[in-house]
Amino acid sequence: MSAELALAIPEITLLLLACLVLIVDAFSNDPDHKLSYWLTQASLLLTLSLVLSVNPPVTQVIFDNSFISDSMSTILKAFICGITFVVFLYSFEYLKENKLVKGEYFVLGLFAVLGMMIMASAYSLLSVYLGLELLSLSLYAMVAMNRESPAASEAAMKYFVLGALASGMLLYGISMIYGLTGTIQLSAIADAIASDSINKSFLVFGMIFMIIGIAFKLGAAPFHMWVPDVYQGAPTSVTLFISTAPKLAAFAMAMRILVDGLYPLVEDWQAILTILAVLSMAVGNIIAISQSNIKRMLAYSTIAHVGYLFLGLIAGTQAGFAGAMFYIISYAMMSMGAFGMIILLGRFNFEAENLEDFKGLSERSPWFAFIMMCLMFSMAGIPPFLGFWSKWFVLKELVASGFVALAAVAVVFSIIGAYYYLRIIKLMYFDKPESMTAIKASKQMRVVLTANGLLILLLGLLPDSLMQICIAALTG
Amino acid sequence: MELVVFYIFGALLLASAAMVVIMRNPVHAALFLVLAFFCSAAIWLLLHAEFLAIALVLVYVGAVMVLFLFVVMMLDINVATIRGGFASYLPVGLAVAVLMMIAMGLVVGSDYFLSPEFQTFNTLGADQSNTRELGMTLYTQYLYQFEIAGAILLVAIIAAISLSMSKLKITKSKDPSQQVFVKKADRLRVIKMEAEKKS
Amino acid sequence: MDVYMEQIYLAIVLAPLIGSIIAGLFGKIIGRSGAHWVTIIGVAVSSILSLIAYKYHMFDGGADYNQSVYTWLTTGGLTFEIGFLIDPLSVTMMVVVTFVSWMIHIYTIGYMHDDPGYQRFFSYISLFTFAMLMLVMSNNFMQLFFGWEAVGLVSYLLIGFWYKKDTAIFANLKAFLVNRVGDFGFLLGIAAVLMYFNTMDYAEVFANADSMADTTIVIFGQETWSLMTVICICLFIGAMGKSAQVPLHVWLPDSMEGPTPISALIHAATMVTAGIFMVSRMSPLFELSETALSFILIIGSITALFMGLLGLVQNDIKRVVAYSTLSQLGYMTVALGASAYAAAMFHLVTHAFFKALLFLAAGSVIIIMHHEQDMRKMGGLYKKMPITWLTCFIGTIALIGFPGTSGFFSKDAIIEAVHHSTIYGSNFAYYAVLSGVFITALYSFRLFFMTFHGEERMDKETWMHLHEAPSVVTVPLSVLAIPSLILGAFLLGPMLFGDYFGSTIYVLPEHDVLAQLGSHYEGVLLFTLYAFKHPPVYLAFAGIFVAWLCYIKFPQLPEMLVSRIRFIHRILENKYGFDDFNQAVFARGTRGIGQFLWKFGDINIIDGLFVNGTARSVGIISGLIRHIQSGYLYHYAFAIIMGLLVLIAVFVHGILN
Amino acid sequence: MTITQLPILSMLIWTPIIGGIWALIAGDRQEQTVKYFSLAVSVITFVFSVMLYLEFDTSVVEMQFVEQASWISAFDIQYYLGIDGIALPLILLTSFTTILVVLAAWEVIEKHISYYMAAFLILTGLMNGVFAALDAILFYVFWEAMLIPMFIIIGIWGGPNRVYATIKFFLYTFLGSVFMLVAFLYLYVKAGSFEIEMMHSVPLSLLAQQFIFVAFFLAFAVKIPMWPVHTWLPDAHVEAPTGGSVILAAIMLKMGGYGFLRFSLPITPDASLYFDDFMIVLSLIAVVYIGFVALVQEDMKKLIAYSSISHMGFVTLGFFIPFSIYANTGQLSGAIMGVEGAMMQMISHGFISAAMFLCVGVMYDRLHSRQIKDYGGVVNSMPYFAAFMMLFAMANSGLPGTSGFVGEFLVILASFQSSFWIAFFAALTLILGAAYTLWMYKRVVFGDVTREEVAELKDINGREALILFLLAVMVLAFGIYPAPVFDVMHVTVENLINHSLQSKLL
Amino acid sequence: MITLTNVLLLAAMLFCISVAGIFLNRKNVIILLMCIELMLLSVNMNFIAFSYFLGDIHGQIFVFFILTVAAAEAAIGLAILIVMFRNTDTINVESLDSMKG
Repeated sequence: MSAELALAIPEITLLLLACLVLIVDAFSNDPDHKLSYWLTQASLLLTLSLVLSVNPPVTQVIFDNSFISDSMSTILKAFICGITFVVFLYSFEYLKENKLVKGEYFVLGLFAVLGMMIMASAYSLLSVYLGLELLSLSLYAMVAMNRESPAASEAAMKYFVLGALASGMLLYGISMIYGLTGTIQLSAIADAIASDSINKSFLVFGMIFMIIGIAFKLGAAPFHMWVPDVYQGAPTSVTLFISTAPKLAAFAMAMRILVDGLYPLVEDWQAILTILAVLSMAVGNIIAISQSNIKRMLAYSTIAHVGYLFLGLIAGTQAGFAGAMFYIISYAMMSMGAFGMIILLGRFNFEAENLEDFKGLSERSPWFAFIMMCLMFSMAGIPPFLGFWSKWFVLKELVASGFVALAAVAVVFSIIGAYYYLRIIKLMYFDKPESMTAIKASKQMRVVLTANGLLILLLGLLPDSLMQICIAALTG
Repeated sequence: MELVVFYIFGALLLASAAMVVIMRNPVHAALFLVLAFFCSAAIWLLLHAEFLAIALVLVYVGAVMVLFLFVVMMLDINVATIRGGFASYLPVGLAVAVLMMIAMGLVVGSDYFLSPEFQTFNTLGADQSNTRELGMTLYTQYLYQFEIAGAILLVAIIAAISLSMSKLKITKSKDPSQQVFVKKADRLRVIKMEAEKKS
Repeated sequence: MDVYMEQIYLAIVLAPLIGSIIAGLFGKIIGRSGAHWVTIIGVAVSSILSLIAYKYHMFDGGADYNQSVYTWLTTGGLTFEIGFLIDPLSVTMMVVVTFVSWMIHIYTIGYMHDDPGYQRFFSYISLFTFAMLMLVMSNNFMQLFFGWEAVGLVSYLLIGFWYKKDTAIFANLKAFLVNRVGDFGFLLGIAAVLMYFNTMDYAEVFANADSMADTTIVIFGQETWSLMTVICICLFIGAMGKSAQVPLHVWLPDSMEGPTPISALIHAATMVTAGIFMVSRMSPLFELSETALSFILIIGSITALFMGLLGLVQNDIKRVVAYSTLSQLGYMTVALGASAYAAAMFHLVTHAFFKALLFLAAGSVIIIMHHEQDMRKMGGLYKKMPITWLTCFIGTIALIGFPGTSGFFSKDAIIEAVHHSTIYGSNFAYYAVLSGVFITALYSFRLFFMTFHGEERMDKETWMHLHEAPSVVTVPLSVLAIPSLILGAFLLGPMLFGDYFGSTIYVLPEHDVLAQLGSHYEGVLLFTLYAFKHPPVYLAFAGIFVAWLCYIKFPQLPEMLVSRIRFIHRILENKYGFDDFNQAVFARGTRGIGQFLWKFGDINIIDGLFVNGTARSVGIISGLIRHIQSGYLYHYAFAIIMGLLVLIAVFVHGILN
Repeated sequence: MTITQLPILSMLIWTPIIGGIWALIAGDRQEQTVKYFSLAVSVITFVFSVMLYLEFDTSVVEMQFVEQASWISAFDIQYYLGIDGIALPLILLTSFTTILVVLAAWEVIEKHISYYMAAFLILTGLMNGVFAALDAILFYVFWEAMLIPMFIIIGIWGGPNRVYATIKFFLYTFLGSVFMLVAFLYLYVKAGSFEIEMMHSVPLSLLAQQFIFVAFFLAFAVKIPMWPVHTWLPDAHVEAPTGGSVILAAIMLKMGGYGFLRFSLPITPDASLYFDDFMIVLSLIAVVYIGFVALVQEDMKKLIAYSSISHMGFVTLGFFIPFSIYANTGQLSGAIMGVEGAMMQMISHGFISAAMFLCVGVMYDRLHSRQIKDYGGVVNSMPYFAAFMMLFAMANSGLPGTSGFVGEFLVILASFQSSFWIAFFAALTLILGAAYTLWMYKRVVFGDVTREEVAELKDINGREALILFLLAVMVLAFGIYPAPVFDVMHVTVENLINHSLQSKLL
Repeated sequence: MITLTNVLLLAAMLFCISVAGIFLNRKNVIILLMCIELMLLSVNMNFIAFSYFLGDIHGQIFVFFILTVAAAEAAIGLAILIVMFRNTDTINVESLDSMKG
């Protein structure tokens, strides 16, 4: 038992630390909650280090086959912690600026991370579901965190209702699969299906419900409707959070369910995902063009990116999944930077969320204009930035598995997509600024954001390491 | 015999569920929901899920629905604004619902589910109880998930409080440091005035 | 001696080039006199050296020289070289070119005396000399084309020398483009040569010409053409451009917008004869295609006759000469068509001198008249400027072919040659050139009388200030007058009937009209007398007489005639409407097409419909489908349900069994 | 330690890029230093490329100066550089042009000149990379990355309608190249490697070849550009600053041609044969149609842009004529002549179009108008300028003795061996080219001064004179003695044609 | 004798009713929350049916957890509802449209 527990140490620690933060914060009356902030960051780093130290040489399954610890889970957890760390760093700036700092924010954030980690290493449908709920419930609350903002509460309500609907669907699917295979444990499900004593179309029926749950979480069309509203309505710091780490968790969920659990049905879910992917790329890229609110625009771009992420899954090979993982990780980094930039430009009760707010940024702050340019080109998938390699990777695997036509469709949409990213660069560089108000942000914010941007460039020049990691995660 | 009971409660369940949807007045809706829970609890009993049946009644009827009613009361929404029947979108909505029902019905209603592998009951003996069974599994195999459930509930509490707690400041604690570091200038202002007008 | 020849040839070519470069780039530094000195020395050098070369080849029996100077480039196993082929043909041309050019350099000192672009002008004409030499000395098609275009360039520059004059810059653009039309054909011809002979070198091409005699190629649909015909006609189109044959003649009259010296040098003596030279050079090819020869013959005769007619109605002194040039070029072309290449070359040489002379004379009149070119404002000038009068007279009689003058021999030879020729179209050509003689005489003496005789039609004080031109003008006139008068007599025998050109010019026996003439040729004197048994001489006299009647005896006669034949007169005044036609069809037409392709093709269809159209439609679609995102929770839920339904409908099957 | 042991190609790529980054960092604070620094960097780069030329062995088929290092070991994508006879001249051209561009910007660019310089230096490095890359993905990275600085250059320093132009430019070219990427990925699946040479040797079914060819076609035809995907060019040229137009015309267009030679012909020979007529027809349309269009332009830059398209028509014609020549005459000489002529056309067009754009730039800097009608009689106030421009105009209309003649001449000669009519239409450029170029020259330079602004124009200063002089030297040198260029590429081109003429069907 | 199909159909109907409720109801957010509860109920019904007919306890375990989560969900949902009501003082679903497009 203890040996088993050892593998779950990071989760356990995180849980305890979250509770600790909760208690500490309850007794602090510092308006900025600095202490809880630093504790949170510390606990994230600690968890990160634990995750890395635990990293088992071989895949191990514990807690009666409901918890798996393999290299994919390790790497995803590591990135989840790392990304959340940066996210909180940005968030803290935002919250301080907008007088929204609350202990609960960090506590919920930590619980959300816990949920993600559970999803990352869930090996039974039940733990998938519970992890998902832990994550979602925290996010619902965080979205509504700014209690003065009607938009935020509206967003929260939409997110909540639709989220509940989606998880209802997921559950229904789970129940069908459970009923048909008689188990909720993923590997057992895989075996049961592989033995094909079960009528496949019933399984597909159940699977469709589950895929809807996954697609909703990732925000793939036509289950994307919540994304723009929530991204726009939620406080930017929360949007930042939602758009980064949870995507990794959702990816993990997809991998666990579709690959670990339902791999025998691969042809079917390939077909289903193809539809969703094309829809997402179309809807995301096309609607994004006519957005004037950058948060909303990035929301649509997320939808489009999810479409590309699916391409990797559709490839249906280890390499393809690696590509998808690479994609989602690099996407998280980029979107982190992009929202960080929005936070950077924002001031007290002024959100730099309209595209016009980026006008002439190159005059106001050449450096951050440059960083933003890197991010935008990267999102558009132009070399030598990270975003190019993520697209390249999934497309390559897609072509390798013979889906050349789909790849062609994907690149066409990427051209449409390039337009609205270029538009931001155009605003920053080719237009005159409306106000020359200098950008006020703390040193650490500037440093980290710079690092974030340069990382995108650096990984664009030398993507090998990250690729190796992702490949190792799927094969090792 | 069982089947008759099942049908009765099933019909009642669907009816009350429908009423929940149709009802304009949330209070009525809530009450119909309670009814729905009762019916399903009954059906669960038929399916030998005694503990869950009771839990459903206790937890839901006892706690969740009360919470609902509480909120409804608290928000004292005047029903008039909520009034207003289903508009033109009703037929479309129903059509879709029916379509969906057909789609799902075709699947779940097929004979496949009558096949022998869905007939393997292990009916518990008199000495065993469903509750016990449940407990045994829950606290051994599902320890991990149980913990997570705990975390979820904790999150729920935190979220509920931090969202719905009214903003008035509870702690009356003062900051001594501010009192110590007070300066003269903060309290006393010396102003200069001309003694008399120069002419 | 001959060991130095190579250097000499190089020097001949490079001397003018160097002069031109110095005068062009360092004109400011070396000043006006410096400019004309350096260029004149340059041309003088090459002129004298050409004479040496001439002597070497014609008298010392020096062997033909055919060497390449350097390899321009090699590709696909083919080598393109720059090299010289010096043989009687080219060496003759060299002498003519350099000598005339030399004279004109000197003359220019006087003519351009107070022109701001003095240095530039000298640089240009020296450059022209260089280009022309490259053309005539070339030993391969590539270099020929180079020279061909280079002289075109210089002529373009010189016509537009007075770039402030709109007429001038219109004329030079026109000249260049019309020449380009010729070059277009010329280039195709070269391409054909290269394709079938796999070389650019004259010698090799001519050597293998016979083997290609009955090769055929397909151009339109299925009917096959003789390769040689295609090649020759293509090449001749080039000649038509340069040598201003109908219908590509339109640029030459306008080119008179340039300064007179270059009208003399380029548009009378040398460049325009490049076409004639080229055809003679290619005689081994042209001989193989009767079709091409007839084509040449007809084109030539048309030019000879109808362009001459235009000379009758012109009042601008230079334009009259220009039209006479056209008609004389027609004569040469006719000779070519009749395979009398030698005669063509002969006429080319003599014409170079007397036409240059005429132009310079006209020029000297023009400068004295303060750039007045209208003959109706002249008259009686012989009193004031005797030398000009005299030299102009010599030029004129040479032009009309007054027995004994050089023009007489060359022209008469052509007429006789055509008379003897048997190929298709020779009869027409014969009568054309015959009547041409009368017309030539008529307009030439019209010019002569109107300018130098009759009553003075200019206002008084102009008359007062009239005087003989300076020596820099008169000297070249005199120098040119001599060959115009006597050169023919010397060249007639050897050039036409002797072995002057040796193997350079190749004529099929059955075409060899000159041989037939030669069969009963007993010396210059008899040839002259013999001529009196033939119409041309009398026609010439008739022409002079009519001119005397119209412009000396009864000056009012012309008006009467004109009023009689108003219609024809108008046709002539409109130059048969070539210019109007070109303007309307080509100039405006191309611009119309351009506008259409641009505005409609590019802007509307490609950009408007496809490029921006796509972008716009994407934008519109985006604007539309964004409304799916209605903001209503139940719509979102509805979307999810629909998604679910569709997926189930599509992917769940095989249940109902 | 001879030059061949130096990683000279890397130096060619990274020297300017690093220099550019430095200039970026230095920023506006120290403009003067940055200017001289950039000049120095560009000169050094040029020196490197000259060393390359001196060390180049014209007798070997294999790639030279090869550098090979693992870049992305996960998919054996390599940092694999090397050049042959068709890449070398283009690299020389690139590094030469950069010097001119730097000089041209000297006093003209007021706004953020150091960023301007930086953009151009980085661009140079990337363009060298495109010509030197032997790994498809490396090539693609350079190829795409190149868009970024150009996008910025047009967008920031461009004319009034620059935003439309630059976004059009970006998306247009992006559209082309993404399909090329898919083709690469497919080829990787087939060839098992991203090395271009491996791709050359992999056998493919005709259908596959056709798809790949179309993908490549989209990429390269847009770049070069061919009718009907040319419409981005006039806009981009008109709006771009002088330097931008120069680089666009002189180098970027050549990448399309280079791509055809490096990828389309060797990788999909059978498809190239299949699409042969199609390509020839498009090329002829480019020559004639665009010639007519150029004739009626009112804006000098637009006119030159269109003339560039028309000249590029010769390049594509030369590249795709070999098949029919071979079918027609059964010998390679014509085919080689066509391809080499086309190559020469690219090189010389690099000089001429650069020169023409610089000439327009010179006038624009003085009068701030590109409209032909705003000029007239420029020669009166700027005689020296007029002389230079005359030379370049003549070169542009393909006068013998200038480099502009060589390429057209050879391509026309070659195309005649394919068909009389192809040569016929191609040769129309003799007339059209002269017409639009000289007509513009007439309206702009000749004539009497009509507007007093023109009368007050200052003649070119030393810097401009130097730039134009350098170009004039090149134009004349390669017109009078083009052999060096050809000697460099003989072996490569022959090898290429032999390769492309034999089927590689499965 | 109850068959699995009976229960599954019942659950399916319940599911459809609740889903229909979610997109038919345009006035009252609270009803939405109730519909969600109904949906979970139907899922539970499924689980219990299967666990009964498969003779497998894990289904019931799952139901147990679903009940827990559902309660938590309800709590948070209501909390959000309250916040929303404080901000917009309405719980009308149709008024939740400030963000669209």
